[in-house]
Amino acid sequence: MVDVIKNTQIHCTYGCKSSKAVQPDVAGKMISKAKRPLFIVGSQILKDEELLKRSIEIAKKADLPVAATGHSMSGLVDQGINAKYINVHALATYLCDPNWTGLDGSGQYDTIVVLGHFKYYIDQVLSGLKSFSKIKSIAIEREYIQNATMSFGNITPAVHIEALDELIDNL
Amino acid sequence: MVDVIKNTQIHCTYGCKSSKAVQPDVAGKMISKAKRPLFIVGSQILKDEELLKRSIEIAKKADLPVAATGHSMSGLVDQGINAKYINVHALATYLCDPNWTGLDGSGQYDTIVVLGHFKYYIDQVLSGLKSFSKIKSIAIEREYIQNATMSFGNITPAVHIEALDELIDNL
Amino acid sequence: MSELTTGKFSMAISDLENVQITINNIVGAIEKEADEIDVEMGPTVKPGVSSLRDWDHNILERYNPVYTPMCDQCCYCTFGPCDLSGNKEGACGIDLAGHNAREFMLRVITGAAAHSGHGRHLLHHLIGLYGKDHPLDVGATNIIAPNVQLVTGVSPKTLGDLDSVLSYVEEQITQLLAAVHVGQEGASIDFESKALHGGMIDHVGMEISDIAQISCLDFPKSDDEAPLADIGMGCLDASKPTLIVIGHNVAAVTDIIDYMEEKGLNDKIELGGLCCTALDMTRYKTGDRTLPRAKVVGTLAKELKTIRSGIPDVIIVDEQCIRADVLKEASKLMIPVITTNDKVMYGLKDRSNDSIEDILEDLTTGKEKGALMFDYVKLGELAPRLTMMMSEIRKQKGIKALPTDEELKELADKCVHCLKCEVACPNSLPISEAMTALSEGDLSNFEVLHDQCIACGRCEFACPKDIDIVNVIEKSSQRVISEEVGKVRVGRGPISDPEIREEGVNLVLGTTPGIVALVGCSNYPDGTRDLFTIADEMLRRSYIVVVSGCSAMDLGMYKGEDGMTLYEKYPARFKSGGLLNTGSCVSNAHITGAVIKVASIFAQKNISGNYEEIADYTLNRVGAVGVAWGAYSQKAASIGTGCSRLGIPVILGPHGSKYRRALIAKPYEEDKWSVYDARNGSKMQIPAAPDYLLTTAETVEEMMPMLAKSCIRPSDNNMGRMIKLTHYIELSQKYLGIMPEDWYKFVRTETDLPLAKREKLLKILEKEHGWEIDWKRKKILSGPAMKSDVSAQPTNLKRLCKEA
Amino acid sequence: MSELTTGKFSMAISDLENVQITINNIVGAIEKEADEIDVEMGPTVKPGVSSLRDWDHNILERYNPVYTPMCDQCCYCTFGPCDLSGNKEGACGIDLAGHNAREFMLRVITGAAAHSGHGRHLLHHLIGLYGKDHPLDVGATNIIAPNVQLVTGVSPKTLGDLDSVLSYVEEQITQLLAAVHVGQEGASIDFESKALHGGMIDHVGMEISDIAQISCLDFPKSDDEAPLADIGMGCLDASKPTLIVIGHNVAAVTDIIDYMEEKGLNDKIELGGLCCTALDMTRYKTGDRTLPRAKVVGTLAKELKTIRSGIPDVIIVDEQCIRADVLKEASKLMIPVITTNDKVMYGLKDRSNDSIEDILEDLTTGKEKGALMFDYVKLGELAPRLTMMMSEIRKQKGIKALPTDEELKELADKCVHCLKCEVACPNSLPISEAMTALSEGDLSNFEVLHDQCIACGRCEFACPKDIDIVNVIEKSSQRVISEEVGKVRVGRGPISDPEIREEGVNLVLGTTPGIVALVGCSNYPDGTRDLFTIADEMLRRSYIVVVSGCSAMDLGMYKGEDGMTLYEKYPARFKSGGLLNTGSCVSNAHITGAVIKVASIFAQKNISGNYEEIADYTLNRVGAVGVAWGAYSQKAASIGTGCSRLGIPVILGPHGSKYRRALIAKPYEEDKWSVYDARNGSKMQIPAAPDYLLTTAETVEEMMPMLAKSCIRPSDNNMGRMIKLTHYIELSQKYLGIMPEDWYKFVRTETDLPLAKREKLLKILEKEHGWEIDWKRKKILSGPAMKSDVSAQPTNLKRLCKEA
Repeated sequence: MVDVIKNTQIHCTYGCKSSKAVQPDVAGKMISKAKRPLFIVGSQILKDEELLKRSIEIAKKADLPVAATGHSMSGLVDQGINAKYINVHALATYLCDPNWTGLDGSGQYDTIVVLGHFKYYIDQVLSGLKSFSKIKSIAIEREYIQNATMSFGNITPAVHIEALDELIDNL
Repeated sequence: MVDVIKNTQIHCTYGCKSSKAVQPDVAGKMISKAKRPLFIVGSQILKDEELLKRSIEIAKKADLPVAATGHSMSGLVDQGINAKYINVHALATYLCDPNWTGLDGSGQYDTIVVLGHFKYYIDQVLSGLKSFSKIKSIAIEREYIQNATMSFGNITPAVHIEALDELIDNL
Repeated sequence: MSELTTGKFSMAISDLENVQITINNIVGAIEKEADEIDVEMGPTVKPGVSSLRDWDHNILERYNPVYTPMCDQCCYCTFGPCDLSGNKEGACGIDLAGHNAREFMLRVITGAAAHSGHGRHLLHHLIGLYGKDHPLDVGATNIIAPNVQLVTGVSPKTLGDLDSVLSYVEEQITQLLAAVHVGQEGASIDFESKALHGGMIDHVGMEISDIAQISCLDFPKSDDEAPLADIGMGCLDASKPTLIVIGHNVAAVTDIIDYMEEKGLNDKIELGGLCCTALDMTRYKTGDRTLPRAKVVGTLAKELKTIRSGIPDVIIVDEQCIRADVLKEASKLMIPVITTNDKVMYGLKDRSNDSIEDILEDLTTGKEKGALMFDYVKLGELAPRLTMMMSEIRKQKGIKALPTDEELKELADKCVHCLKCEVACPNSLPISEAMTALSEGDLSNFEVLHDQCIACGRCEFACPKDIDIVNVIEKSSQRVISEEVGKVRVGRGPISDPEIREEGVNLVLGTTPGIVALVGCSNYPDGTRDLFTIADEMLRRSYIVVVSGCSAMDLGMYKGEDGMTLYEKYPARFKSGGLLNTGSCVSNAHITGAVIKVASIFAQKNISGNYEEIADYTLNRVGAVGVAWGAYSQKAASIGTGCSRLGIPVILGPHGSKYRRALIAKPYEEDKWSVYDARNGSKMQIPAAPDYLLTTAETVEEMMPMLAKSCIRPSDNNMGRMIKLTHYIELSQKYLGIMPEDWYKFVRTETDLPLAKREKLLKILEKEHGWEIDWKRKKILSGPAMKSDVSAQPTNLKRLCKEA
Repeated sequence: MSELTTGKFSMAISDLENVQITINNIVGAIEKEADEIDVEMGPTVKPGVSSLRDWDHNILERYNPVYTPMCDQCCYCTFGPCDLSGNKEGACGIDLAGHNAREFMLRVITGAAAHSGHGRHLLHHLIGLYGKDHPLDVGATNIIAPNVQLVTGVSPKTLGDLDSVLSYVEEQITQLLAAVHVGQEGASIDFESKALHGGMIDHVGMEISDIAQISCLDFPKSDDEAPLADIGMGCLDASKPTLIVIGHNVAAVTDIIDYMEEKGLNDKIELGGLCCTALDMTRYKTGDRTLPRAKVVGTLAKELKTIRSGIPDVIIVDEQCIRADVLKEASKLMIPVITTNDKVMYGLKDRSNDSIEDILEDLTTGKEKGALMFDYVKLGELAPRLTMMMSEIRKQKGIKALPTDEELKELADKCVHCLKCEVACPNSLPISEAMTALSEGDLSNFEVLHDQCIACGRCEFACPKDIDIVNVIEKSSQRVISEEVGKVRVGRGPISDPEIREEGVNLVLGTTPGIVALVGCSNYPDGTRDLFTIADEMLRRSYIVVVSGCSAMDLGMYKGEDGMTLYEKYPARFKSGGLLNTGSCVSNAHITGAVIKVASIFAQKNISGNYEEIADYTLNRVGAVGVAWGAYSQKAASIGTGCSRLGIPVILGPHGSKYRRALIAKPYEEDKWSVYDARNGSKMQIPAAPDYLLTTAETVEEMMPMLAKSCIRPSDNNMGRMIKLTHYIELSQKYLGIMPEDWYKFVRTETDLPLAKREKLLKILEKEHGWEIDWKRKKILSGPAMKSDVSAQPTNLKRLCKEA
């Protein structure tokens, strides 16, 4: 098993409440079990083909609707997944609104999974969700995302890919 | 063994660097091993006779010089220990000064042990030491002191007394 | 042009023939004129941010800035958050020391802005009512505004004169706030200088606020026999319709008092106040020593408790020190809230232009939870009428506030003793134990906690069982609360010139052992009673005790064994053994004002624009010490920092460490403890006291000897030093059980020694410190580090020395 | 009294016979006079904190404050730290939303204070040199100060007129800072209103700063052919003695330039600047289009790199955006630092009153690391002379800065690839990989990082091997740096009235697709080149691109395929396809100024004290959007927030999320997307654009279609809508690979559709959205939610409606 939960403590910079470090197998199972999940994929997936591939695979295998933020959409079109472009800051706003019916009109989400974002940006965006919503967030980035509910730690790109593969196995 | 390291995470309120939770036996051994230790005893020991007793016992058994802060001195006079009154805020200032020669003129300290303080006050005082000195601080309070180098967690008064006894056994 | 003054003037046109005038220059001309009128003008008239920097660096050389960060990161800009732990640099290059100095400075100017923002509001309001030419009158003094004059060189005579001084204050605050911006100051020492500047400016802002209201609202004017007011939660008559006012700015309330008086409602409505508005309500129209119209409920710490009691029928808030959840809490109990100041608006609809009837309709039906009202005349009528109506309505609806006895027991039984409340409690109060006792029917633990609890409510958010812990404390303490009935002296305003003239010499020579100013807020480490203990002890020892704001209130809550409050027992005069309440938070300026006046009146120093010299005089010769035992607010940081620059040491309670920065000297750095003798520029050793300018103490007991030591000054004559040393030694023995270690360092000659103990002390000096004693004449032959020379003129400033 | 104006006036004494004058009233009278002179005065002349609250609540109803806290606790007062996570309340009763609104407000007023504090310094300096009566002249305009006039009703004519406006600004900032104090505002919505007030005030402060310096220092005055200046680290001639100036306030530097010119040193000394002082140095004395005397090195992101290069022989700093470690870093390389402003003093000795020779002695011998100098005439001589001397000395001493090639390799080999640097890096840059490549002799990774790296230095503090990573990046990128030679248009100042007259109609009808203002700092997510990409794209599409400050600099660093910078390629005129640099950070006021002038000149709206109406006009009719892609500072937050209140949407780069608060609307809340038609007060549906007032974008690619959409306004005519929609669709397809989901929502009629795609789009409308199409006439029969009616007068304000 790959260890992805190291180096979490030193980044406790946002105050009292920090995300729980999570291993890929557990993250995978949690994603599978979510009732109304949303996969939020950022534009950093375009910087690494392996990452892009995994993103698509996760969406497909777990049948996750995808919120394509930034310009990640340009890598996700015509890939046979249910992806829609949305600005991530706006998305987080809507996610805090119980009246929002989601990208597909079927209602608010209960779990979000984030991948492919700038660390600092997704951390900020999630800080809003952490404080003003009850949505569970699972960060499967290669950096520790303190404001997620659960997060991988700080790992190398190579370990990250390995971890995502393990996660996919557990979907 | 008494568990004194629970409830540490939720008090990570001072930023990036938090104290390490420590068990009483380990703390005891560390105190014994210190080259130039100082036992900083606050006035809260006067609120509980059991605590006062343990304070004196620790000072005696480990032969620790005592900085009696607040009005703790009134409980420490004529107890056969080497205690001197000093204001804890001033003390912390001197502790950050490499030129200070200590309460006895023999030079700066390397390890301090704190007991009997208001949680918030000692946490502040230690935040200065944490940032501006290399002195190691061991908090054996019944509250988790985030800015110490090592600290007990948040425990009940009864468990605290038990823990101090265990610490004393390990001196 | 001789008629030109800074106030109103009439021009004889003939004088001005053939003169071209540019408006801005007229104003300039007048300022110059003012300068000329004054005999002498010091070097720093309206000092800028750097003008007094040399003085700051001078005192900071001895009094080291000590940082105890609240957080080891910075999150000011989008480079961050930056981890500065271990004094690392952040992305902009600032290190933890620099950032903390900046953080402290920001607290200081926030406090200064609160006071001067208050002053601006008040001044605008009062000028609107009384005109710019309304004369300033604060009692028997030639120095109406010592802080204003010291800093700006202006001797204001009218309300209008305060306007430009306030603009100066606002300019300085803006300059200081600018320096908070990322990429400005890089050196902590210069952030310190800026903080000191902000503190100084704060006293100007406070002074303006208070002299404006004293002059217009018939407050006591330097009155040493101001009346007494009722204080305490217990003094509210809950059977009457109750109107509660919370905040710091009396502007909105005067119209209510007037309306009630006019309509004969004084006996029909209970009018109570929390925080400084309460104090200023008692000052309103008591210049003639008639009894105050309003009752004082207490400080910020009583706000939540007062609301939770359900007693208020209407709440008015103005500004400062108001709990942010007043509207939320009040609404739960159907208490309408009226906001009256743009600093606190709670999102409420502005009803200033609506008819009173419409507003009454909306509030009594609960359609609106409150209203924003800037029209104070309208408010004057609205508030009392609404109170009468709400009282009826709330009675009819049977609004239930605190739990019943049964419910109380149930709540206690619900407790699972997880300790989360205690961890959340800012004072780590033993709630869990008290719950156990309560379950067994014993209220006493909670009765004790009631005094220690500041009713912040953090425990309730922490409780996994949703126990309303504040309610539990309050309900359990009903007996104690009903006995909270005390007296507070109505704020007297400034110290008069005759008082200074009488007492100045005693202070400078030390024969009056010192001034102890108990100021600041109600965030006490161990309950409000501590204040009584301090004042009682120091008054018995003939110190002058000056109080203001929250401290003035809490001090009045306790009675001695004789059943009297200290206010009833000690004279309100500025003299040895006097207990003076200057007034509300902004009245703190009269305490520094008194010190400035000592230099002016007793020592005949010019004070106009002469800050450095006066501060130097204070530091070296005036034995005054401030105590902000319950300091919580940024205003307290600001007031204290103003004292630091002026050379007055201040001790804070342990919570004060959370201001992040103290100024602490090192007695062991012996070269730091000398000054010049202004007579000839020679160096002279001085005692290491005060050994801080801003510090904290752990307990009241620890602070007692600190207070005595802090009043020791180089200028003490032998009698003075003897008196001060006696108190230092006695207080140390009484509260710490020991002789102070350093007592001998303050001895210059045998006559400095306490008479009763002289022989014994001489023996110790000989034996333990190796001093030579002539036992026959009982004289010290050698040993002291300092000489005794009452005519020496100690100063930190070389420029003031004759041969320099 | 007809001669009374707000400016200079001469009184004929005979006119005044038998008149009693109270000085303060004269000033009052003049203000009134000013009011009367203006044809019309709006309802909010010098608005207080709550005066525009209704407008704020109006826009906040649609544009929700969105909080993304940087920290879930509060540490303002000594009750704290309080855990507010999960929106809990702290000890004072404030919750996380309230606290974050307050935190944001504090950032805004910090920025506003920085600008207006700068303005105060500058104004004081310039009045000292040129007098209060010096006329304001900013070029061809009747509205010299649109922001000042809009907010305060004052039309300033002289330097002196700016003085009282600045006092108003300082009063407002103090009032807002007061509200930061604990126990003040309890509702986040009213902190929002206060933040918006602070943002508005900021534009007044900025405007004052810039029009003062334009009027006095021979800057270009609304010049659409201002010259070009050299920019880039590569343009410094390291062989010459080099004097580098860092900061934002040109006051201190003008004397240096004058001295150098007078002594013929222009060719002998390399004078370069970093940050806005650099920009303003290039504006100095270029009003006649002569070439600038100074070179621009770059933004804040180049400060550490410039120092580390060892090239500067002397560094002068003034204020704002200066790394806090300049003195520390410079000292290591024997570069003396001169501070010149009380906002940044670095603890250095004040040498203002010392002789130049003494100072030269102390600095050249290294006895002092730097000096504080407030005497700018002295500085003018000191700095160039010191530069010449230090150049010699530093050469002789063989000061070594960057590592040699060998050392570089050694440094790379030392790396243990622990990733700590990457974790510390604000942009998570792949340093570890680059080290590996470097070890193998490949510099290219670091060359790429050089553009992305903001040289903050956090990595170096994190490195367990003490590798000077910034030096490694810089040394590795010497080739790239040497090629950093670009051109930047010298700041032109305001947009002239003729330009507005010409372009206003196109903007309001949409036929010029929009104004894109690229402003703010250099904290880019992915390097400086992004700015070029944005501007290039938008200019090709005939948007007006306006730039200022850091953005203006970085934009000039890149060349297109034709080898030209965009400045060289596009006209500097306010017209479709124009690229305008207004100037430095304070010149941002000219961008809002231009928008205000559109309302004034094109729509003939009164602007004096008429804020709400103009903001409403802007929001509904002027297709302008701000981009602060590298926003890092509190000033950027403040500028952006001023835009928010004025109805101009602003997009920040992803780092901007760390300002903690955005204003984001919900397009799915359909009831929020309607306004009144001022012709009759009826409601009209409007497109959901802009759908934010302040938000962030993840990447430049994402932002491109956002920009186009953000310029869509209800007032677009069909041609205008068609043009805007075309760009929206094309940019979405180009950068996201898809048609935007909501494109059809902006279609009111077939003529709104892009001509080239009309048929195809009509088909989609029919098929996917169920619209009815008359295929014969190619007309839409039903479907659109909105009507197309160019004569409609969309407004959010009921009071402006005729039948309201």
